[in-house]
Amino acid sequence: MNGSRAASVTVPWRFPSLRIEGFPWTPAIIICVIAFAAIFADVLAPYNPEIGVLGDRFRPPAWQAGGSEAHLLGTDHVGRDVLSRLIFGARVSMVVGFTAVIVAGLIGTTLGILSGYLGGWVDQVIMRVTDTWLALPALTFAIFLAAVVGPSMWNIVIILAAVYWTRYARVIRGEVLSLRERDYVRLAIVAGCSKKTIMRRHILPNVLNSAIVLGTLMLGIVIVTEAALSFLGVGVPPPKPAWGLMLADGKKGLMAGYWWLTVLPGLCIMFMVLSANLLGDWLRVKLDPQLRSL
Amino acid sequence: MLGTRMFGLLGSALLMCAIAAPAGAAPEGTMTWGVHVTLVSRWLDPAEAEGLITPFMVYYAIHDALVKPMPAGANTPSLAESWSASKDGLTYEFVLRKGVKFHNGDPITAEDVKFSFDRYKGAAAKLLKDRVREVQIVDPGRVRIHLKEPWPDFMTFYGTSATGAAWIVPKKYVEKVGDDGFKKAPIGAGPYKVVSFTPGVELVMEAFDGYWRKTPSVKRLVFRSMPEETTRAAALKKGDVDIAYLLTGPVADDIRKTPGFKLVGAKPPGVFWIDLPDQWDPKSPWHDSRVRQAARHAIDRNAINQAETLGFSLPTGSVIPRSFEFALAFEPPAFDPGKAKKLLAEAGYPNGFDAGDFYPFPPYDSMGEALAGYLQAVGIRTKIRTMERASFLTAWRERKLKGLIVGITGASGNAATRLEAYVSKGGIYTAGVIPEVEDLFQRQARELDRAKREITVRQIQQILHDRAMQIPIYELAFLWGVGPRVEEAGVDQIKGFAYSGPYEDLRLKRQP
Amino acid sequence: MKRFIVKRLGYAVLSLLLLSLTIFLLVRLTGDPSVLLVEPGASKEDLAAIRVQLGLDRPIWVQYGQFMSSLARGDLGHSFYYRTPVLELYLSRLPHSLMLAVAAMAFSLLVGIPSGIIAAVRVNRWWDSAGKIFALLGLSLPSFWVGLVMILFFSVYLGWLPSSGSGTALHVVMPAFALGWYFAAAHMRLTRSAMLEVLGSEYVKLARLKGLPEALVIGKHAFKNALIPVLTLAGINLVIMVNVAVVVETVFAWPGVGRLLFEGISFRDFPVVQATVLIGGAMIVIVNFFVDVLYAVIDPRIRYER
Amino acid sequence: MTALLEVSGLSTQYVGARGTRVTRAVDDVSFTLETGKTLGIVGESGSGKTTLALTLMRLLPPGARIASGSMRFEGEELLDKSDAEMRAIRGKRMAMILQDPMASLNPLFTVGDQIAETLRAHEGMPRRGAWTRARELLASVNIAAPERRVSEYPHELSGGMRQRVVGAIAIACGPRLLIADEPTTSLDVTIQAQYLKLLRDIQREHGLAMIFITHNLGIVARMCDHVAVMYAGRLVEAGPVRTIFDAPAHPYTRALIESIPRFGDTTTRLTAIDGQPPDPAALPPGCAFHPRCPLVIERCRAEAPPETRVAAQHRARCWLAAEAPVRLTKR
Repeated sequence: MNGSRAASVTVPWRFPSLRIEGFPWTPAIIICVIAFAAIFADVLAPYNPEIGVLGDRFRPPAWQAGGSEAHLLGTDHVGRDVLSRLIFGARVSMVVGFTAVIVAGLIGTTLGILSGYLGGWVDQVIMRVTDTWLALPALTFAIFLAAVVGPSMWNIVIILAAVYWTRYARVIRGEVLSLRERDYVRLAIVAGCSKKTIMRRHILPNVLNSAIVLGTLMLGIVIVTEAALSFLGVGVPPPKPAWGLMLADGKKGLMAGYWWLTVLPGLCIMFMVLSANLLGDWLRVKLDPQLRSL
Repeated sequence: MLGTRMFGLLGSALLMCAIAAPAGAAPEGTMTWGVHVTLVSRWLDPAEAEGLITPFMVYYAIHDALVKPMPAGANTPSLAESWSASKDGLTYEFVLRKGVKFHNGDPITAEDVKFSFDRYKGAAAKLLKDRVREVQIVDPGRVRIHLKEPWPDFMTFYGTSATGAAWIVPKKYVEKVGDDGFKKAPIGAGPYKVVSFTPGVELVMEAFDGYWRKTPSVKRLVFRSMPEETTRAAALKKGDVDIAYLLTGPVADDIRKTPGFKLVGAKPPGVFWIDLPDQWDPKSPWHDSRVRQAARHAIDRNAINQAETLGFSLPTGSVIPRSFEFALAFEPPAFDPGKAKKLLAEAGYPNGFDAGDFYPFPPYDSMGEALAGYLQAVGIRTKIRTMERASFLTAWRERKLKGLIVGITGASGNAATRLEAYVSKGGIYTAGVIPEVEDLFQRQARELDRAKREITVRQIQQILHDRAMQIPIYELAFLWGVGPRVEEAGVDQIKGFAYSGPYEDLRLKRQP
Repeated sequence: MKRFIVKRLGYAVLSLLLLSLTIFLLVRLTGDPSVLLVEPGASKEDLAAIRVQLGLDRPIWVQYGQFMSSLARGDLGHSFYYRTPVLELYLSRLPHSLMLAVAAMAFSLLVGIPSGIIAAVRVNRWWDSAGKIFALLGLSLPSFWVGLVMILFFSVYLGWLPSSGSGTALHVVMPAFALGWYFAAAHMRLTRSAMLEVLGSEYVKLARLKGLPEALVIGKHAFKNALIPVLTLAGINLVIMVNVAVVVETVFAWPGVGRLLFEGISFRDFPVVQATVLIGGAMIVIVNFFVDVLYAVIDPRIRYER
Repeated sequence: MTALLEVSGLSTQYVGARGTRVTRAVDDVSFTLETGKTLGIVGESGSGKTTLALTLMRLLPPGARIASGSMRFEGEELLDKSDAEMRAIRGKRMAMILQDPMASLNPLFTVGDQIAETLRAHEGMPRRGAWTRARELLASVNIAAPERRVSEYPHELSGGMRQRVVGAIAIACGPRLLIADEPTTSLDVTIQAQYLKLLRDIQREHGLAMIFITHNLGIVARMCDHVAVMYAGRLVEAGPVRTIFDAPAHPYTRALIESIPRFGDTTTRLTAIDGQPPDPAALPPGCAFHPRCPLVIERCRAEAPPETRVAAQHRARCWLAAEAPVRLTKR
């Protein structure tokens, strides 16, 4: 913000001081543990997650009758080690989750800013597309892509991004509409900044907060949707270990009492989603000046 | 007089004594099924029978055929009192049973038979229409079907569940309400008449006390469509349904272990096998029969049978179901990974090879994973590629799939009709043809004499087995759970029929 | 007000047209339905015959023209798989879908809004964190898992509720819970943040300064203002619910539209897919329209400005 | 006769960060207010004016607590009152007007409804009675065509009209004390004058005491009988308006008065107070004003001055004030 240009009227973007007071430690630790497992899966996992011994299937966790030390958390319906699949599953869920959220974020935020700031026919076109998009459920997309291209992990990322960018667009557009009225944006216009600069330097930084916050909240939704897609058979293709898929496969064992096949992946998903949401809530208060005062 | 083979009369004689049995008390009670498929309106009209066994679940209840597979045998006369084939194999005559009526009271006449044949547009309709010269109404109680040329398999198509052409619908009623109207409120000649039908959801039927064979003992039948296996099993245990179709693995195991419940396995004519299209490419390892032999020995069929269908399925060495006419049964290859590795080494692959993609048959992914696991253990490394059902069937048919493909088909017929699709030149799934096999196949197609034909068809199967053209796994058992209220669930009464039947013989336990 | 309605309807028609074109093309990408409608042994000629019968042999834009003209006449065509008119199929399923969506929405609002208010007002520690955890749990547990566990527990083990299917009011309890719980968290969070914002406002401070009882301050002044953003979200979520319900419909064998769409796609039943998605799109427009009208009823400023 | 309101040694503190940070927003404030009289409270923003007002109404935000002192209103000790008793007083016997008229009224309810609900809450008036009373109240705050306005929504009224409605709400139940927290700051000047005149008329007509919180000394001069100057939470000077304006005993008060431009006087240089008001959480030792005080002496830095009596009703909290009040040169 050098002096030669019009006096800087925008709120300079600097990462606000994340004071430790009130920092949600537990969720942050959980997310780090999951990230750690995802990164070092190859080292951590005792077995190859995709190979199983059929004879050794449905073995309960070690602490239960019939469990064995070899498979701490038991084995699944094809005899694969559940612990290894959970560790590798962290990698898949993290990759699918984060990539989808980031891609959706990028598309959604850009379109949100464009439609919110430029208004006029641009706004109408983008809004009409968002409405139409809302009518095409995630599921329809999933099966289309699974049918046309064949199921793969990256399909799921494309699908989740394609469906959830509309949420970003809608939220960001709302924010931009109110930002546009603010004095400092009007001043920037008077100062002769071009539309592009205004959007990049003034609108984007202020909208980034809610994009990040929304991102953390979307992470949960994306993971749970992936599980639903796997349940319907169009999610991440077996034998790749993904939590959602493990949960879907595990449902067969519910009746027969093989509780760990669904409860364990379910817990992982729950911890990840809860942590993402709690971090999101905390971030929202920290980053959003207006709410900070409360 | 045309030489009549006495088969028809013998069959009907047997049935006569069944009728003589004292008519049961008035029908009562309701039997409910948790059905694994979506109940479609198409299955209310036999004219649209697709080439699968599924629609016959409904046809056996609300319709009846001149000749249909029954406990007594594959071509049991029903609406026809008797049938006979001429010596030259060109004419088939059906004598209608006297006094048999549709649900709306209209009598069943030869006109209805001709009308039903002409309006049939389901599976193999073109085949039938090409080969049948004329359906002649001799008199209201007698019909003759004339063929253009001898066709030994005519009764295999007309008189079994391969097609719905022999299932009779009321001509006057159908012409009055039209096809859509008929599907909304069908009238048939079966043991039950339709009370209500919500497409894709529920079909409710009630006993038709005027049914010629006997008055059904259960008053109401309800088919309820339940796509999720665990829900079907839960509904069974809760008592919301009496029979739950298609249970697998742990869910089936749980039902078997629950007191008061039974797990039964119907044997529809379907064999799981691994198709190896690459064997026709000289450069592919599969071209060497020793590699194929190795793969056959690498798989533990009993373990998978136990895991998936609790041992109800029947491990086999042949792609043709044993129950089929002209079938040649082969024992399943022994599970011997050592021998498999030795064979692979002999073929020049001591530490195995990358066999490319492995396509499980949707939705049986877990079985696919197990198979790939066994092959991996002996060194045949594959990459599992699951596909969405519809695109899998399309890609398989258009031969776009390379590597290993798990296949199954439940179409009824006999060994010859089944082989036609896989090994003969025109076959949909044929990826390559052995000249010798093709020659044998053409010869049997024209052979009238059953015994000679059987020898030829068996020769084909022997060649396929010796050269290990496919890797058969097992004849799939179709498991269903049966609740405590059911006394007679009608499992495997009709050979090769996957569902409860015949419906008129089903019985509920007397409420104490 | 009239101009507002005309403008909205114009946009609605536009987006539905866009939707019809998108779905028409997308569904044809999934492959050829005729393969699924003939038995495995069928020959090339059988396939061709089916394609003609279904009218798939004509060029794309002719088919689209035919589709739109019959749509104008209200004829949604015949289902390839069911072989019955699509409209009939859809209408037999719609009431169940709406009943499920409304019940699920009611449940999610009943859980979401009070726990949101209490979280904002912090009446007491225990209830506030319980409500929050309960709602957040709903966000992190896939609905099919919740559904299956509930069936096994409430229906099979306890025997209180029917395990599946539709019919009596009891049938809708578990599916509504499984579907609604997921949305409760979103409603809880939004209510909480909306309430926090409103409670910080001057008019709430003045209401308290006027000596009004706390219940009146929260219940009347704060709540009604916080309701506006929650209403918007509920409107959007209601529509999403109808689409997302397919998982719950599968688990509970609930005869809804979601299942019809899923099977339509799996069987490449073009008319069913097209009709379901289009009517779904129309419903979104209608729901958005009602939400706007409800806006105007609640917030006089909006009524005045339009 | 006893004063309407007697406040002595009142202290209010904000407790932040789990008790580690205590902010003394109001520190040892004492004053009295007679019926019918008007007390002006002056000070820069952040000096604790509003906190004092909210303390009187006992409507402090979460995290604030009244540490010590007493507030006797009409002979009753407010600090001993239960929440329910306090609620019965608020709006009935003590009323308050806020600063921003745009935000003080709930946008979703009619003006009449917001007046009537106060009557119904305190007087138990039936709906119809409250509605007619609301119309009369609107007339009493000279709003034209009250019968139409009563059923209109806040956004349909101008800023000035809305502040009058807030005034009507305040006097609805005939309170004895009206606290106005910078009621005219957001109004433009012409409307401001009208509103102040309205407040005076209401005060005279209902004989109610008024506490007028503002940072505008011009208003204090015109409206108030007594004035209290607050700095960093402490009452640095209090006394009759005339005395304070003529001879301010505390340097801060003197600087405030000298920074007002006088009409027509173009020569005198305006004195500005340099520096920033102190952070209430980290007050400087001794007299909080010493870093900015032109007459600072050693003692000011070391020790906080007590309240010394300069004249009959004139008190100041400054070491120098104890010696001799400095006469302002007459201007």
